Amino acid sequence: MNKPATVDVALAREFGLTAEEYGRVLAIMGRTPTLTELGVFSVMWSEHCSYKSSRKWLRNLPTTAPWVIHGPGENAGVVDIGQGYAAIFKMESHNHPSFIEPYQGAATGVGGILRDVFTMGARPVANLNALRFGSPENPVTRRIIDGVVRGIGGYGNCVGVPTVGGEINFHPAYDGNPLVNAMTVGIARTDKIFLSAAAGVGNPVVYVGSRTGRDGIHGATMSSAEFDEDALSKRPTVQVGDPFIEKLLIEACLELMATDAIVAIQDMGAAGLTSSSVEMAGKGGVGIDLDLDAVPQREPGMTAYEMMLSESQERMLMVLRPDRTDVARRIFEKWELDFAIIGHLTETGHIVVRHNGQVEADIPLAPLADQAPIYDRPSTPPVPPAPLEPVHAPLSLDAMLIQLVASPDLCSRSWVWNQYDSTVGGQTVRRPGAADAAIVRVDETDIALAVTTDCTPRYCQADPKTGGAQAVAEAWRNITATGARPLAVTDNLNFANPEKPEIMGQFIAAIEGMAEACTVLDFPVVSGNVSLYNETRNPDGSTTAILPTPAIGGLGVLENAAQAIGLGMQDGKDVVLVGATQGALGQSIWLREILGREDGPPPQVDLAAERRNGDFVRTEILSGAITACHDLADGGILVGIAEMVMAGDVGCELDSPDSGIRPEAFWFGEDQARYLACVEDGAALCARAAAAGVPARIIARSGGRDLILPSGVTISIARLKNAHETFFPALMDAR
Amino acid sequence: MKVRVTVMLKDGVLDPQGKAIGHALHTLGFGNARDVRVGKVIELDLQDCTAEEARKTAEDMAKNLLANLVIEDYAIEVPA
Amino acid sequence: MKVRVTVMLKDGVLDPQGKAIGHALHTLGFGNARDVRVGKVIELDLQDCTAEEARKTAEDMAKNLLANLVIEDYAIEVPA
Amino acid sequence: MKAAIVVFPGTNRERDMALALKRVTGVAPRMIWHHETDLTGLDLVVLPGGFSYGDYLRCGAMAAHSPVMGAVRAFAAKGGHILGVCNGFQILTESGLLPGALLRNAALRFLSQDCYLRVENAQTPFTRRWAKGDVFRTPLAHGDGNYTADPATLERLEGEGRVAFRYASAAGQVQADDVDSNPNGSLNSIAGVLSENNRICGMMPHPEDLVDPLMGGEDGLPLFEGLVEAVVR
Ligand SMILES: Nc1ncnc2c1ncn2[C@@H]1O[C@H](COP(=O)(O)OP(=O)(O)O)[C@@H](O)[C@H]1O
Ligand SMILES: [Mg+2]
Repeated sequence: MNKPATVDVALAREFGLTAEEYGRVLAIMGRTPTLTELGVFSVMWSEHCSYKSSRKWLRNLPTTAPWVIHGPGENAGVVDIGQGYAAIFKMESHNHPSFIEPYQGAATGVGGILRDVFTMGARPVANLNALRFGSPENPVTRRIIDGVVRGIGGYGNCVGVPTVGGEINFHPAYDGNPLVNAMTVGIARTDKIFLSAAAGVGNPVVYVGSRTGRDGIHGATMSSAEFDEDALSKRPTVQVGDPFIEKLLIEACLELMATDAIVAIQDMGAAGLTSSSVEMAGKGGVGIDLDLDAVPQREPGMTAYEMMLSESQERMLMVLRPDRTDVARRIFEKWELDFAIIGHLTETGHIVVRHNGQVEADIPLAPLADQAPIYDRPSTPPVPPAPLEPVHAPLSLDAMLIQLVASPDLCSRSWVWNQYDSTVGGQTVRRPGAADAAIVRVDETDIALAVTTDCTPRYCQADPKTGGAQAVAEAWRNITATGARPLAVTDNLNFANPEKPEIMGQFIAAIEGMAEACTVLDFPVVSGNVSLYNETRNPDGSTTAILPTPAIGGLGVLENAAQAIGLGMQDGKDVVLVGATQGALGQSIWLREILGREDGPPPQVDLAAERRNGDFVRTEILSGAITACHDLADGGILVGIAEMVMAGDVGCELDSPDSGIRPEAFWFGEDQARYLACVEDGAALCARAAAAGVPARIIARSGGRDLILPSGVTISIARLKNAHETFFPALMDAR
Repeated sequence: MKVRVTVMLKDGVLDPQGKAIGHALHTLGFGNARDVRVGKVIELDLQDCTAEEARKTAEDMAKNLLANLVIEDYAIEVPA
Repeated sequence: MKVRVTVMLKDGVLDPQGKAIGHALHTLGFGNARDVRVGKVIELDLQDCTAEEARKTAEDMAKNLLANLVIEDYAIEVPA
Repeated sequence: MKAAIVVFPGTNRERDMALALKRVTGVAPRMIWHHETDLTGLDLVVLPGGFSYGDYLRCGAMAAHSPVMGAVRAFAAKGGHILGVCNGFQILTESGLLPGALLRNAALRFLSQDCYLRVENAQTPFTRRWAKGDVFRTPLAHGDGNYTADPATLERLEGEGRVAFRYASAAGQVQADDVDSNPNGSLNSIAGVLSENNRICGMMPHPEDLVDPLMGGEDGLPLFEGLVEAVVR
């Protein structure tokens, strides 16, 4: 690579450091840093690694509960799921790489999040994702979807971790900046969890996995910068994933973890060797000496700078007990993976990097961490949306329903999930589309996990605080609707440029809403990721920001997997609507798809009602009264009913609402805290609901092969499905 | 006019396939194989055009569709 | 000694990938593309051998591993 | 029944297969690392699904040269029972133990969905629990399951009753050019084939993933129950 020889403030700026930040570097070092040192500072102090714009606000999220074993701060969050097992999970973004090279960007996103989870000792058992694409009319969108879906499948299918759920939205705000958020859930014994804090002066530092090449140098700083036309010329930073090696790495690491050889372990993610070595030593309060000559290299002639910043995939760094290095070496040789002792822990408190007999970097670790910049960036509070003027339905109920179930945000995702292996592992109790959350049994137990990803960006755009709370509430509801008890969340906060006060205002408000919801619902945040600067610079100099998108990954547990229920309509049941209906049409899908408008306030989130209604529904599921359940979200009651009908292949006849609400508002309003439930005896359920202070009413009777509207108009299941299934194949496989 | 477009990963870009094949060749006793790289080859027939036009068209095809220039290079052959 | 092994589906074996690319080329305006076929190319370096030995070794590699003769043909090039 | 599952680097459905085998035998099957070559005392060897060697080059091509495959060949020559599922089927064709080959799915995409199989020959250790013409549901998950063989081979397979399973509609209709019932485009809708002695069976779908009501059904169970009966001594 072609790099200028002199390290100065100009070069620092090119590396993403401000003049003020470079001043701090000089003060810490007491001299001009070497190129490698500057590289280390620039990646460690990048937004991606240091969370400098977000850290102050992330502290407002609740992170504890009696079942939380490790909250944020470790590679992934850890919660106790009973019988001596823990679930370990996290979500992470690969937005910028997925725009530049959709296949590899998405694939390496999956690879990266898997490593965060198995590095803690967990066998990965489920992958999910949260995807946002630009307008379907934009020709680029199709290419990006194709690559992202192939990439997620290509990696997840090969490593043999089932992809069991996710979500997809379309909006022109993502035209130049799609979002690819990947989540992994793993299982470990609670007494076999591995952490990253290094310990034991003299202990060997061991590198395992793939060799280091010149991949993705400065990926971490790139993901902290806005996009412009130059982004495409940054292409050589694209990393190629090797899921085959990842699979071997998972097996080798788990085999080694069954011994007592490991003192500390961390994957090499963004900023590769730099962040892993700095963080491990920093957390352990020790120093670390690295000898780069020992690093397995894929290409000749790599410099220290390149090796320290390389983001080559499928690599891990470990500190081992010295008397166990041979055991470890044998395991990695069996799996035909590189294994190299590349350094040792010291008592200096410095990271010292040697290459070709020369000291290329010598940085005190404490100030590198402690003096990392934290910003309290200026913010302006979001403007509350104006109330929605009265609106009227231009079409008949059945025509609107058909249009909605066929729309990009509500249509079937089967074209997508049919490319993901959702059954490998033999533990998938509910596959995508079968329940509001996917259900995966824990091997050798009756326990099952319920997992989901959720966010409604258009609500967040209109009112970030309500949107933040809604995302958490929806994840909680999705888990509840299967019968599982929600335990904790991971999040992926995708926002635009935090240096703009209105974006910072969105960020702060969304966190406030999330924090309230997590608190009331006992649903703490145990891990997460922040992705900022998600905006595109247009040729005319203006910028397009993404919608604020705080994606939530939720996890819940069922003591007995057999108690999990799905959302498919069952024959001969009463269908009960649980929760109050006001007919909130602001920011609804109906408003957007039928009237072409995106305005008004999002539906209110009443957290006390969420809790009350959800706890009631869960109790009734576990008692066996409710036998199928679907939470209400996008599209409201009628879309929810249609989804149950299609999933169960059983029709139903709807009652007249006689609610005093206009029909379109009743049927398509998106009021929160609501569920549809199939029960044998609807009246009895409603009576129990009344006693619990939960609004409930019978809304339909199931049976037959049609959805029959109160007007008597009949819609066949075949017609619904035909509308529902068309969008993706028509967009993607157009010949 | 027959045209052949060969698409290979750029130098420096990890080639997981090539690596795995190299490894397999070694175990099969081909110990002297080095630097195994795998690519795609697309052969086609271009109607009604000269060799020069064919080369030019193939170039356009490679840039537009056949190669992913983010990670791949291409080469064009028009057999005489 | 550089060697290049090209592996193509046999004539008569349906090549959906070639068909799909042919179709995409037509949509992109390359209406004169015909008979698109897609194959693999494996490039490698054979140490310490003559061109003739290299060809012979590559032949062995192709038969043993690189091509599946049930569905594929191979061709070997040893650039001078 | 003493069963073993071969594990290659990149194999990933060995756990699923172990669950299914344990379900019918009551004991966990032996796991065999691809370097091992001792198969003595075994009644059944299973090559499970996955991405051996990343499915690089061609699915199953590199695994077919693993040391264990020499032993598997000898086991076959002695009349041993072998089941290859998905990647295992691909390995069996690559190593010449079963005829034909698996091409990319016709739609050029990985497919993960349920399919229906029609039993074409019920006189085998793998199919004896069914009757000819029975239809059962099973998941499939593969990118290269499009079965092909040259005309002579095909004629022999069909003539000798060596097509074990065909993709079909839920009602048992077989129609090779219908993507709904024959999703990967296989020749003659072939989903599974047999060796001459009917002791080796290769199939693309995953009956081992449907042996438990909790996971959605037990439609795949008869295959494993039949094997236990057939090889019990
Ligand atoms: N990208 C994806 N990958 C896998 N499954 C997906 C994806 N997007 C959506 N799904 C699945 O499709 C179903 C419907 O998703 P969604 O409409 O977001 O449900 P809900 O609104 O009930 O949360 C769920 O089972 C979900 O897991
Ligand atoms: Mg959801």
